[in-house]
Amino acid sequence: MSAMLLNKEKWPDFIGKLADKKLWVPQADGDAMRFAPIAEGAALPLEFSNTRVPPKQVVFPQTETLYRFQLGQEEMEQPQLEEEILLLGVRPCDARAMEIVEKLFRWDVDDPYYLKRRALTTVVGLACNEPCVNCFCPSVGGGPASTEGLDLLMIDLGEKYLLEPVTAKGVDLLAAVKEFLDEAGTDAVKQKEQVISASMQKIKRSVDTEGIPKGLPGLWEDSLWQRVSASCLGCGTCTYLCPTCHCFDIQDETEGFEARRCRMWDSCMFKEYTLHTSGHNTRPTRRERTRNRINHKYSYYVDKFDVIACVGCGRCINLCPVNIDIIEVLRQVKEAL
Amino acid sequence: MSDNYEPNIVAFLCNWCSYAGADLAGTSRMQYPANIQIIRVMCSGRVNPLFVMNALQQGADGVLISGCHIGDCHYMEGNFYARRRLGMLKELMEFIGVDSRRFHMSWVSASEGHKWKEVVEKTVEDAREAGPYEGFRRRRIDW
Amino acid sequence: MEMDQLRKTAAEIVSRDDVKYLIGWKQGTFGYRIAPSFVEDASGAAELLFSPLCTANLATYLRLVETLPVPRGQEADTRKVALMVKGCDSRAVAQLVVEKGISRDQVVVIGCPCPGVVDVALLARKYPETEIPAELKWNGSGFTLVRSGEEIKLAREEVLAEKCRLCRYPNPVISDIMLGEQVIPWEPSADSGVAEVEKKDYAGRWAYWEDQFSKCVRCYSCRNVCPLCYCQDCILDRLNPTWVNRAVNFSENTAFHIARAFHLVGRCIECGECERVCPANIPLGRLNRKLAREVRDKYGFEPGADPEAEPFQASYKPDDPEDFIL
Amino acid sequence: MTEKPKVGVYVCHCGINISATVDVDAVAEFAKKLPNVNVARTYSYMCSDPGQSLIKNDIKELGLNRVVVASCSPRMHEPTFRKAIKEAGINPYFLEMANVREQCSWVHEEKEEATAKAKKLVAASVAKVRVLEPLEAKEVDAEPAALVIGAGIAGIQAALDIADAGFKVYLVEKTPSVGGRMAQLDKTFPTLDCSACILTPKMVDSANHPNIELLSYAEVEEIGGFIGNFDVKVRKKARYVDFEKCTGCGDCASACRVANRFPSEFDQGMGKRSAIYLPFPQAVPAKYTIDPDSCLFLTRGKCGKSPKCEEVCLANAINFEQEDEIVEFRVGAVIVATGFDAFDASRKPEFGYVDYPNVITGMEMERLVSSSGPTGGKVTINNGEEEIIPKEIAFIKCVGSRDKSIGNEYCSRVCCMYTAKQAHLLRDKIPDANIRVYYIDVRAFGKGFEEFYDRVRRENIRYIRGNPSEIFKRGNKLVVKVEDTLTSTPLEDEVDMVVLAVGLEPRADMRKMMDLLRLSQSPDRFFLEAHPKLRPVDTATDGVFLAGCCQGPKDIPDTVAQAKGAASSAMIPLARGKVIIGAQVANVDESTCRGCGFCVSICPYTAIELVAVNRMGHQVEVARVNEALCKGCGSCSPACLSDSIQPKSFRDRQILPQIAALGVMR
Repeated sequence: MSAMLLNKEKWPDFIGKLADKKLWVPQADGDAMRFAPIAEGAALPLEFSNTRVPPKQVVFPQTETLYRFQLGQEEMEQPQLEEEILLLGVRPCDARAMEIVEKLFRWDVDDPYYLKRRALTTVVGLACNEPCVNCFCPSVGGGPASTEGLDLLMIDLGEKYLLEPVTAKGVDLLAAVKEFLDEAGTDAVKQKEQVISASMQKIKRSVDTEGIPKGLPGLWEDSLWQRVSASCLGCGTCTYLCPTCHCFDIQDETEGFEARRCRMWDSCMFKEYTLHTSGHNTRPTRRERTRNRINHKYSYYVDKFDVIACVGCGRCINLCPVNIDIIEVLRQVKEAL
Repeated sequence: MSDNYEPNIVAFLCNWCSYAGADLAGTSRMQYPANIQIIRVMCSGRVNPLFVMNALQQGADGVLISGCHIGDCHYMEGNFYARRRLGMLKELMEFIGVDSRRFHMSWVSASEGHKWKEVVEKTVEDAREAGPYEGFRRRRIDW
Repeated sequence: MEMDQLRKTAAEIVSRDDVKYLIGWKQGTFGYRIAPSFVEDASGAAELLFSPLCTANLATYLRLVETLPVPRGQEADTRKVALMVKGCDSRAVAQLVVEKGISRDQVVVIGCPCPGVVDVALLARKYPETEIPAELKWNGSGFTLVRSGEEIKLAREEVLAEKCRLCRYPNPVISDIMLGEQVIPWEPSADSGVAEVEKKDYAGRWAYWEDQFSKCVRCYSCRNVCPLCYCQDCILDRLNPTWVNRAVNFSENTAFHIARAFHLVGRCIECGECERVCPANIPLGRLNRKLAREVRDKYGFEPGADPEAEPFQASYKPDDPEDFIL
Repeated sequence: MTEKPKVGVYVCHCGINISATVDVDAVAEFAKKLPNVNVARTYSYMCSDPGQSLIKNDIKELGLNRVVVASCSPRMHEPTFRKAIKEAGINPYFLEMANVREQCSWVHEEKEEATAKAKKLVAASVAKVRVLEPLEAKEVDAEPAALVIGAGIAGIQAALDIADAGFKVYLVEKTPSVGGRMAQLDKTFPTLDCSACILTPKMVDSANHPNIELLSYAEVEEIGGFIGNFDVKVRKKARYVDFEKCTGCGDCASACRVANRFPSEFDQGMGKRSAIYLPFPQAVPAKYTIDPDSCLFLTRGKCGKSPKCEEVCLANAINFEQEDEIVEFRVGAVIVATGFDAFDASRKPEFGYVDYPNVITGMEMERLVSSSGPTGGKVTINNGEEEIIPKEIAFIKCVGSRDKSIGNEYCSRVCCMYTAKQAHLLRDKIPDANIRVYYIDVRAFGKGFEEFYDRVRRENIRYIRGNPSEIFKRGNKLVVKVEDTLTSTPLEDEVDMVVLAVGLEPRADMRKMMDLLRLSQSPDRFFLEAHPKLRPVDTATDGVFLAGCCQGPKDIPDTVAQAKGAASSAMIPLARGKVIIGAQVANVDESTCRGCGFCVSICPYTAIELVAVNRMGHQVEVARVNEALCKGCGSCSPACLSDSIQPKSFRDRQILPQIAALGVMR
């Protein structure tokens, strides 16, 4: 199926038709946005650049119980994963991030939890008309209308959405709601190009990644790491809000004599991340942790999967409480090379 | 709220006064509700206020802390600290919406078996009125 | 305060043999952002500034720096740290002295009397941030925003941070060097945020906080930014015993926030940093301020007001309130 | 320690005390399913020999390493079961008791409810016992010496007993002479022995005993340490008289330029003394002391051309250069025998004590009737106009006792009898006097007391029930305004003299002793004993004992008995030569301690101090616990934000599983 048009007035009918899946849509939360299961008939908000917590939380929940058991007993019980999910309004950068992260979860051994959820999820993107002040997706291989990781891309054309299927899932989805759609003409495609090119113009910040993946390991002892990490609080904001960060921890948690084994997000910015039982910490200070975060995204991941594990969404810059700005860090890296 | 709701109360008692007072209530065969379970500590000053949080999270519908009367502390000052700490915890818990009827503190001496009985009755009755605690109960998390 | 004076003073301080570095504020990389700056030489001193955008409480860095093993044959670096503080920040230093988190002679306190800083998020909503760093100045009655060569006058009330509306300590309570004139304290406004929660019934309060705590991603920025949360091993990171499970859900998050707030009873100096840094927009300040108010009103204690005080959590008064005791 | 827990659970029937209300078999069956529980049994009396053997056999045969006993209160049988499991070879602290009798079967009737609760209590005990730690009680050497503070009859007696047993005693007395209040008394009730006659030999013994080091005119400045090892610092005040040289001849006192100008403390201000003085003729030590507040030379720097005392002292004992001396020593036990203050009668202004010279207190009466007193035993009184022999005499009892309005709710226990005694003595001295006693109640409870009271009444001494409201002057008489409450008759009784039977009060300076020794007050403000019935001479501070009226009003025989009790208790650690330190004490994880000192401020026993340690090359301070001082209360622990200080056996990680078990078990 080719690109289609959806009149915004028909939005409630459109999502009503898709209600057999669990729908997650960005919703206002005070001044910010968050993905949350949608109430019936709610509109898709448009006046936002992106959610604070990326939609990775839907396919890679922050906490996931793997199984439950009783202390001193052998039996265990696993949760059933069956519900189909429809993620609506995902920004192209976040969808790209899912694609990037999936490489990790398919590497070595397949991660059944991530892959199962990913398979159950249909991702409908929303192209960016108004990028945020710190967006730099074009510098790292993305763009305001990138389709990587998406099943369907929506472009806001004012009164209408342009819907472009990307995968078979996207085609199926369009087929299911065909009755509310109109064929998109060349006008619509032209309009889309204008919108996207205007959007590109609004992206002011950029990174020159040339040489960084190869050069980073050589800067291991460079003074820049001390400089850029001095003000770091060691919190998990940058990593938890990063759409490509995917580290997790596994814990057995008990209540009385009952227990569950869970996995939950972890952050390489935390002291405990590399703390050994002996008390030794292989990354004893924020300097090593900051260095690792940048190296992992811009060097190790490139080595292993040939892609930078940063999609330029700008969240870590927007939300770092102490203005540790990855663009500035990379500028200093470049300078030091 | 289920009709056959019986509140589950966790109590922290100091060894020297309140625990002994509760023993005395037993020796005197006073009858009181079975909803209360006692954890013995050496002094009410030992009670970390976060025990209360933990109890509510893990299944208590009410919490009671009991120590020696002011001036009678076996360790002289422990109950003064307990009073300050738990007074502040109460402010915090009420502010986040934990009904004050779920949280009691009392001074019961080793000779006040009857007072212990009254304290238990009041604590259980209040927790009963407040209903089953849901709040941030860990059990509300399914998976 | 004149920036020249600040930079000159800072340059003198960092040139001293007994000073390791100076922690101050400098312009950030975009918009209204200010970055903490660790100044070791004159060139760093030249970047320092003090403006209504300097919200961060730098006192947190006094204890944030990791202590690495001293290599064999070397001495530990015991030089002083110089620190720029606003009124609220200075209370953190005083409270740290009270609880021996730092010794008073290990820090050179540079006091900056503060007419009030802005709520950057609020400012950004009215005048969106751009990729170019902007400048904000006090102008006597309010603020002047300078960006792209344009000057915009802002009324004080329009963008003043909430903590500043409630502020009772605009002037540093301790300092070694005071920069600029003392400001005249203003009448603090009523704490509407706390009142909004207090007017609800128990069910309403819990509904409110459950919603808030559900948003928490447990990034620990509130804890890490707090100048008074500086345990080497936080009990909330421990696994034996486990006070709070690592699982992230409203139940554990609530326990986390209760424990965090409770550990700050009689210690929180109301700098508002926890709320400012929260990526989930949880109004943590309300929790802390409520308790700070009770400590003040019912127990007559004000943390960080007196570096000689007895710590609230390690003292009692014979007539402490006990109306709640059966 | 990494050994996997193997728990045995033992549910006691306690005859039918438990099993009538709790289904003990169901509890045992339930317990078997709890994690790490290897065996669960019931038995009729777990504390009996066969019951204990059951546990011991299981420990040996099944290799149990943890035991839960569900029975009576741990306050009852914890020591029993600790001992039992220790005998079977496991650490005695690997025991947890579930109190299913006092706090379950005895207080609940419904069997189902009680059984359910018992199960929860057992689950909580299992949860805790799994994570308990092995502990060792430690012993430290005890110094075979004692400190006795106060050398009244209580202190003297205690010191003599301990010294006789062969231990060194340091006897510290604040005033220049030993003897205390008893030395001031004339006769003792009800036997009418001469107080001085029975006391003086003991005073002399206390100074001459080879094992007693008497430190008179001295005060305790500091006491550190703990039972077995108290470090004491005593200030010996300057007497300005060389103790070795003074022969006690008294030439100095007669020669003193301000001779007999100052009220004698011993004579209750009714007699006079010089600036250099011996408190009373039988004083021990019989050494003169210059009162720095009244000596001309010491107050003004000048006393005529040269001080008279110096001129007349043939022994050259006067030394104005003398300074206070600090003496330091170590003792294993301390006895506090600091006595009391007589109630200050001016606090009852309605009785005119301040206004009328013929209103006197009982203590003054003691001196007045004493043949060694200021009048040589002749009872005369100034009625404001002239010195007369009083013929109309009224005693008023309960002055400053049993009186809520001045904050003394207690009975002073001695006033009834000393009033009877004084009335009797007055009857002897002034046979034609009219003597009446105004009383609220007469309490004659001791040995020979009632008989004595009866005898006094038969000596034509009238007991009138009434509490006088006022005393005022009319002509040269005092009028006692009172209602005879037996006949409901208001009286205005005209008398020549009123004796106020003042009660006993805690010493005004007791706060210092409380701070020195971490003692508390009971509601009557006297020192608090460890237990009112079973540990009446002990205090909450181990190794510190109470004797005499500092613990509460007492007569002489009770004081002596308590002194002997305190002496014998104090001798326990001295005789053993060792003291056992509790095992359940606080413990600091120095690697996480942040050195804030909250625990140091909180500890009521000063058992915690901050010490400098080297942490990876950095000097940091951390808390350290003196296990001998720590009582294991655990008050420090909730204030420790990093949870670094924890009481052993009551650690957070041992209590939290209990909470979880109680919460989760349904």
